Amino acid sequence: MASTIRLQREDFDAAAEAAKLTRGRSDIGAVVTFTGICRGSESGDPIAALTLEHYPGMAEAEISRHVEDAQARWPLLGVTVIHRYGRMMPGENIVLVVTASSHRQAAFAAAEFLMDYLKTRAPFWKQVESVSGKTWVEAQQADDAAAKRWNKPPGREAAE
Amino acid sequence: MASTIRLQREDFDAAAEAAKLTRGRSDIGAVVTFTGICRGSESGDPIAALTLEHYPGMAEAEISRHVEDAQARWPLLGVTVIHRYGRMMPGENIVLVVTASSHRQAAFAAAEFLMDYLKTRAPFWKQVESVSGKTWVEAQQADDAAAKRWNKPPGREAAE
Amino acid sequence: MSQLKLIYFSWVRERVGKAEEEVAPPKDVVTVSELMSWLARRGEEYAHAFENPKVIRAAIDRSHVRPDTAIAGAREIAFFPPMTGG
Amino acid sequence: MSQLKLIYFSWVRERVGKAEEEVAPPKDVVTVSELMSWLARRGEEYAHAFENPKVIRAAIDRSHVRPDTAIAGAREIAFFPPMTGG
Repeated sequence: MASTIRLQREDFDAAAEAAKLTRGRSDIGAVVTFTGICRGSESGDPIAALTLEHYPGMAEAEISRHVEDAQARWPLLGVTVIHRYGRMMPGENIVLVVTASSHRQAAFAAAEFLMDYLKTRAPFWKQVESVSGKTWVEAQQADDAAAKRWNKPPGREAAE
Repeated sequence: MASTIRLQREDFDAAAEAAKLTRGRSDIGAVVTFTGICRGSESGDPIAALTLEHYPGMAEAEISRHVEDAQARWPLLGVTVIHRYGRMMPGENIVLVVTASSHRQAAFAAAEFLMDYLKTRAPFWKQVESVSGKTWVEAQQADDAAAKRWNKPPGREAAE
Repeated sequence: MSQLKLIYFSWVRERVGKAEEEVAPPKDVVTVSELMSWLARRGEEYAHAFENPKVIRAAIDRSHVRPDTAIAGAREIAFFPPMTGG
Repeated sequence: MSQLKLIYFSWVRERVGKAEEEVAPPKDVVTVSELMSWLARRGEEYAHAFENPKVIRAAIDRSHVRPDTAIAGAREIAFFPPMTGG
């Protein structure tokens, strides 16, 4: 399976990445892209910028493990994960997940699975800058709950 | 909420449609795009082309109703649905759903909901051309099952 | 009953042999289901199209309806197989 | 025990005041949890960083580990708050 994992400071081109996965093949019937974008406010307070710190080496390894896990769970034909680090402004892209499969359920499920894990297991930390200074974003219980649903015996795959 | 529904013969540009939803705003944190593509085989048999017939007037109305339903269920900031009709070749785009929200769960759930309904309720019919002639694609029980899960009381929204 | 526009799609259209037509069913044809039975008696092509009415879906004035829905007041009724879009 | 590389991220790094360092904990420091207790006794900045060890996550050689994991054989141990990527 074609898989691409990149950590980078620069912005990415979601469309170009999705096109790379499908170019020249006719077995792919479904492509899901998720783009995470820096919002202009966090918990209601306006923010000026976001800085993403990461653990080089571990971040790539952790994402690779989850991409392999996704491949084992669903019949995927391609996966791309790009996560930016460094400082970014509201409206800028943060993260991209692209999944390709013959059928839509696998593509949707794998993209959600990868995002839930990126939120809770990939070694990245967000710091927001606002008028009141710099603050580390706290982990959300809702994200942990979202990630935990993948530990349960498969249920949604039954519809495939 | 910004919503766009289009039925057209021509191909679409998924990236341009996603960009239209997010341009100039900083409240969107998550964009999900689903692209359905014409595969080169159907149930294992190679196909030469796919023709999509639709019910003009009803197709737009039916998709609009489901977009409104999605808006009522999830806090969406933008939705685009484009469905092609006519004859298309393997590798060509068939359908696009783009959903934008502050948070990823709403964007993912709404995109899946809309695709499940497009598969089972929107008045489109696929005919495949292969060496053995033209055949109408039969509806899949799995698609009905996927659509039915949205009739149940909300469960996945709990994680938001 | 007044004139009613019928529209057919996919293999229902192919079997009936036309995409649409105007009909004037008798008054005792009250529901969608009864309309299908009445149509099936109009000739071989209709009998073939409506031979298994359970698999045929219907829409009245561009909204999905169930077979027991009354057709009174309808301007346009469409018949088609289960949808396969997306 | 031989030299061990420690790496800190996010507010753990800010509180400790450095991104990484080499340490040589005594032999009776067996688990990740014991290593945190030992570090907390190294000074005010460490005490502050590790004041609530339950919220601190650890990785040994770039894999997540639980607090009761043995540190024997580790080359690199990282400490950080719950992750907030994606």
